[in-house]
Amino acid sequence: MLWEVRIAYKPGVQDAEGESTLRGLHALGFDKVEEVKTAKVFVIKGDYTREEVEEMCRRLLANPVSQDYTIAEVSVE
Amino acid sequence: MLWEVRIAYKPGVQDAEGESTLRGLHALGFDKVEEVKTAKVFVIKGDYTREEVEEMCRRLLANPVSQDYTIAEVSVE
Amino acid sequence: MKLLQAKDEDLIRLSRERMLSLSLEEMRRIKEHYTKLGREPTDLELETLAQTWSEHCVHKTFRGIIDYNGEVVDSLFASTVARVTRELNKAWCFSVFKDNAGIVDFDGDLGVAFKVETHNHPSALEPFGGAATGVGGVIRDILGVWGDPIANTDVLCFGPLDYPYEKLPRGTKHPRFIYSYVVAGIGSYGNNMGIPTVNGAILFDEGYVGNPVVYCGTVGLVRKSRYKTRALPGHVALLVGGRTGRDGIHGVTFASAELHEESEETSGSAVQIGDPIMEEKIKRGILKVRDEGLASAITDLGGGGLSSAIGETAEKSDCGCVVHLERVPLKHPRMEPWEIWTSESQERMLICVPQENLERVVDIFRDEEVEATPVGEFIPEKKLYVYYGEELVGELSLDFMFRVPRIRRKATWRDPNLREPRLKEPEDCTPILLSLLGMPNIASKESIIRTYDHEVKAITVLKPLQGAFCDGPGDAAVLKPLYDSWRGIVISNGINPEYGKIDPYHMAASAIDEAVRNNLAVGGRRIALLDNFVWGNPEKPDRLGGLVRAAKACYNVAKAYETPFISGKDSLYNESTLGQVTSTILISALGIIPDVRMSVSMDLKKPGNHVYILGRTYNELGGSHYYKLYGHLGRNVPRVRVSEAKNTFDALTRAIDKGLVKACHDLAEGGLGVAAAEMAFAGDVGLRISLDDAPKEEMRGDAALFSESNSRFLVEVEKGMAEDFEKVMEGCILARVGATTKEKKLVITEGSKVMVRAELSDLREAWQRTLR
Amino acid sequence: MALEFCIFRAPGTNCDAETKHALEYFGCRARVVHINKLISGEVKLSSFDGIVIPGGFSYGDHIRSGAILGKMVGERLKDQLKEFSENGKPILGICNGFQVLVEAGLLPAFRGFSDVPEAALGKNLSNRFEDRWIYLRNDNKGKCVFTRGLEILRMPVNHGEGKLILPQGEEEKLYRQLLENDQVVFRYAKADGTLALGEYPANPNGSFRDIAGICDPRGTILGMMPHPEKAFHRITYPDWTRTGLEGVGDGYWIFKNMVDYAMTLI
Ligand SMILES: Nc1ncnc2c1ncn2[C@@H]1O[C@H](COP(=O)(O)OP(=O)(O)O)[C@@H](O)[C@H]1O
Ligand SMILES: [Mg+2]
Repeated sequence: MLWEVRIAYKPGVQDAEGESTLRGLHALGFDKVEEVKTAKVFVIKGDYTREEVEEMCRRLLANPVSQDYTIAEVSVE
Repeated sequence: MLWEVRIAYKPGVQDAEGESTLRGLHALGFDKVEEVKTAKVFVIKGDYTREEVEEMCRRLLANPVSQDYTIAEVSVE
Repeated sequence: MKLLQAKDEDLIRLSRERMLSLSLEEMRRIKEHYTKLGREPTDLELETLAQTWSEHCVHKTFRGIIDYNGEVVDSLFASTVARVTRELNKAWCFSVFKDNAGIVDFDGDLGVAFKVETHNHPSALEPFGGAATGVGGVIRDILGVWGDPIANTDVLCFGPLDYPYEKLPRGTKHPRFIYSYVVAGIGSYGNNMGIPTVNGAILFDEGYVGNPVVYCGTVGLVRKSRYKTRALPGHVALLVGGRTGRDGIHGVTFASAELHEESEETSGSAVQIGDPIMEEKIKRGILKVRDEGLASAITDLGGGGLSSAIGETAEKSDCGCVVHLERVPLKHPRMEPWEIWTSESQERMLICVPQENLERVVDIFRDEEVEATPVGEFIPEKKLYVYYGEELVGELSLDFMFRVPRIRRKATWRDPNLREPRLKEPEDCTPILLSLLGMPNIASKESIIRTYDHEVKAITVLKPLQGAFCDGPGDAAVLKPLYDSWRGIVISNGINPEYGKIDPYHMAASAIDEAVRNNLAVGGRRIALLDNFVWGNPEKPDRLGGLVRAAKACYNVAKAYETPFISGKDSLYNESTLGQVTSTILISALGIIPDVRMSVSMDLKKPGNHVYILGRTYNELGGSHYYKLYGHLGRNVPRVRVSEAKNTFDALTRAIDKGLVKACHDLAEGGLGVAAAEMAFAGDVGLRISLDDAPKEEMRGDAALFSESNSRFLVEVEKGMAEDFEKVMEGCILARVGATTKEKKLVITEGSKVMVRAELSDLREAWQRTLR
Repeated sequence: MALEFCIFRAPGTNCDAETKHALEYFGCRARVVHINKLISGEVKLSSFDGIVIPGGFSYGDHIRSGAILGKMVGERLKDQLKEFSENGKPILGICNGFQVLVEAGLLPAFRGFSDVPEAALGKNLSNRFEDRWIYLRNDNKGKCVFTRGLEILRMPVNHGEGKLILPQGEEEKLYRQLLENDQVVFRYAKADGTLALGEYPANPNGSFRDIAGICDPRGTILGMMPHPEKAFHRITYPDWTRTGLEGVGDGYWIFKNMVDYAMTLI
């Protein structure tokens, strides 16, 4: 099975990388960009249930205090 | 408009973070995980066309030697 | 706010609901004040008072009145820590206790500033961000004395990494999670800002599962002639740095309360990630403003945000301030005025600037891509007028604000009535030594240390890892901050929470001894200290009793060692659903060395040299790692014998200055056995030691080998120099106990009995394996 | 007349002070210039005799290490840099500076400056930032103006993304090209000068063919991950208490060569 976990900062928590990317895009002339937010994706291959993947998030991949995570099952290409 | 750019390593390029996440999951007892791949997502808000976002990828967001990118338009929530 | 009519229950409820962490007495005091004024307080005023009177900001406990076992302690701070400094009255103490960091003389117009902070609660909830902003915060303390931050230290305490998941209460993160993200957070901030992390320690104990401890310290260089700390009426209050957001609201009051199951949900606003690059830019701007002499005062925005920064600056400058909150650049639209006023968003500083320099200062920050916004103006009247647009949202008299009610607390101390265990005398101590080397508190921290940049700036001349393979555990870091001078700064620390479980007095005494001897071991002297208490809820008499004992030891030992305290911090209320934190005191030491080329590393240098032990070994295995290995605590905790120790210390410095010391390592966790092993494998030089001549109390060989008695060193002396060395050391307790050897083995004997015989490679492997 | 060098800086650059010290040690002038001043044209590169892009975390190393500054340099200063380099003036990129040069298309620059990166400096195999002293072997045959006469050098690496990557499938071809052009400069080695052969920690990041530094086909642009400015004086060596303080540090020679070479141009 292939799971996709996506982790992003909760709204209101500073996303410094998003801010510098915005800065970089502006410097290259893309000055109509209003905002950039970043997220990280882990694609996890393994025979696990959604609950178990959720546990991976809680125990290693994400911090529920500052981050939101979403889990999606993706079809194996 | 809201664009979502996803940057991942090209197949064959080592994903050090994915590998160390794999080790981390194994250490926690998730030993059926076979592989972890990582990707980075930039959610870009701005009035641009897909071609222009593609240009952002070429000019800044991805390094064509090691990374692939995909672009998706997301509906504004 | 409806306060004037409020009954006691209402006051208590209000304090709790608004997360003010104010006691009933304090709420009453506020009510009384506003009754006199004949009006209700605004929410901004109430929040301001809560911040200003919080444990975190004013150290109520340390400055309060304590009934301790029948004795009345009138301000623990004044009667212990500060008293040492006052009585020693050292001319080289340039600024102590009163500012963001302590400052001592260094070289000519240059001074060194040093500050260590804790960031425990934020690190429990968001370990990466909590640790990172801990580093960011203490760096701003240095910027807040116009210092150029040049080095960081970090001392971290976690629960055991193998703690069972099932035992974790809801809302508590696993020690391993906390450990890896804290370490990453510390590294990320220091590395990104280009400040080397040169010294630290990592400890593990069950008592840190619910409440990890994260100490972050920063050393900076100050130009004494540019140390400006007084704003004048008419000067502009300039807010510099990142934007103000809803993050970090109530951080201070959060730090002044216990952690509980819901902390995860309720304190989300206290969580921040930090932006080291922003702080790097601010730093550049500040140093330029300093060097051009453009400002009159500076302070960081830490706990309490603008409210504390402006309030304290006005108070210190004997003036007041008119503030316009609508001018503050915001991250989130529609923030309430009180939120803007008390937000603890990271990477912000307050700079006070005379009108005529304002444009230049704003330009300097613009060049660094940093926003600098005039938000207020200082006035002669000692009051704060806080406006939001036309509306006066707060009017506070500084006299009331800073006349903090003194609390009175009860403290008791009872001897825990521990017993010495009876261990069977081992035939062979080799396996024990190998196990000790692998214990998490002793084991190599190399895998962590290397993720911190300790080279950046090219000033670290004695590094955390030393020896033939650059992997031995150094005692202290030596910095050479100036290109045109050999004068150096020596940074070390001392911490041993295990001893506190027996008696906090001896924990504190031993921590001072350890910090000092680590510093001396590399060649440091003229040592200044920082104290950092991490304790449980001081409203509980038993917690407070231990704290009082620890503080008393600080006075006794530091006074005798002539090492003044220059700054410090206490973090109380470290309690969680798992109970109180292991009471912990960290002592950080800042020494100088006149010529860094004289500094001594801990690795043995070559075969054929003499090895001496300095100091006497006592039968003091209480709290030792040897006992811990077998699950015991014991009773005979190491003492500090100040006059014996002082003798040894002074003589050691003389010997180092004469170039007689080839290698020196202090004896600490694991005692003589561990220190000998570390010196040998770090130098890749064999070592043979006989316990027979070592100065010691009557005791078994295994006890002598692993006792952790204070004030001891192992020293390597060049073959032909024995006589010179012994002459310099005259009057000290010492003995020649061994020699370095070609054969790459550690051999320790007592009489005809071989206690330890091990290959250096096996010892090294045992030490490195645990945390690799 | 004293030579004058330009040291770039951007938000997050943090090795500029020690780099400046290294250059000034030779009696040169060294000016640390903010990238904004270069882009705005307030400061022109043509008046300088050499450029160093020092280490640090420009723009937080966000997106990829050196990417944002790299693109700013590559897109906004390209003409000036082209002219600078065509005049044979030396450009040195250290650590983050190397990453910047690669992202900017100034290295490896097989056929001159390129618009898209022709290589990448990926995450260390360990997935960690690493601070350690390593050995380098100078494998350049003489084209690189920074390393003439040098053999084995010791200095620290301090980075999290230093693994050289060449385009998949073309590695061997491009590698041969690097060799033919004499563009390979430093490789990670052991103390005796034998190659690390990918072995950790001698090769601290898993870099392709142990490569730690490359130059452009002219030999006047050098990018390297290790930090010569941190091995400039013996006192910063990690084991000087054993090996003594005689002589200068190995990093000294790289700056000396740069200065000596720049001298020949005036
Ligand atoms: N968290 C850390 N950060 C930086 N340096 C550390 C850390 N932990 C340990 N060190 C360094 O490693 C060396 C050995 O540490 P430790 O084993 O705790 O020594 P000691 O027994 O002398 O206290 C010291 O130089 C110390 O500064
Ligand atoms: Mg020590």
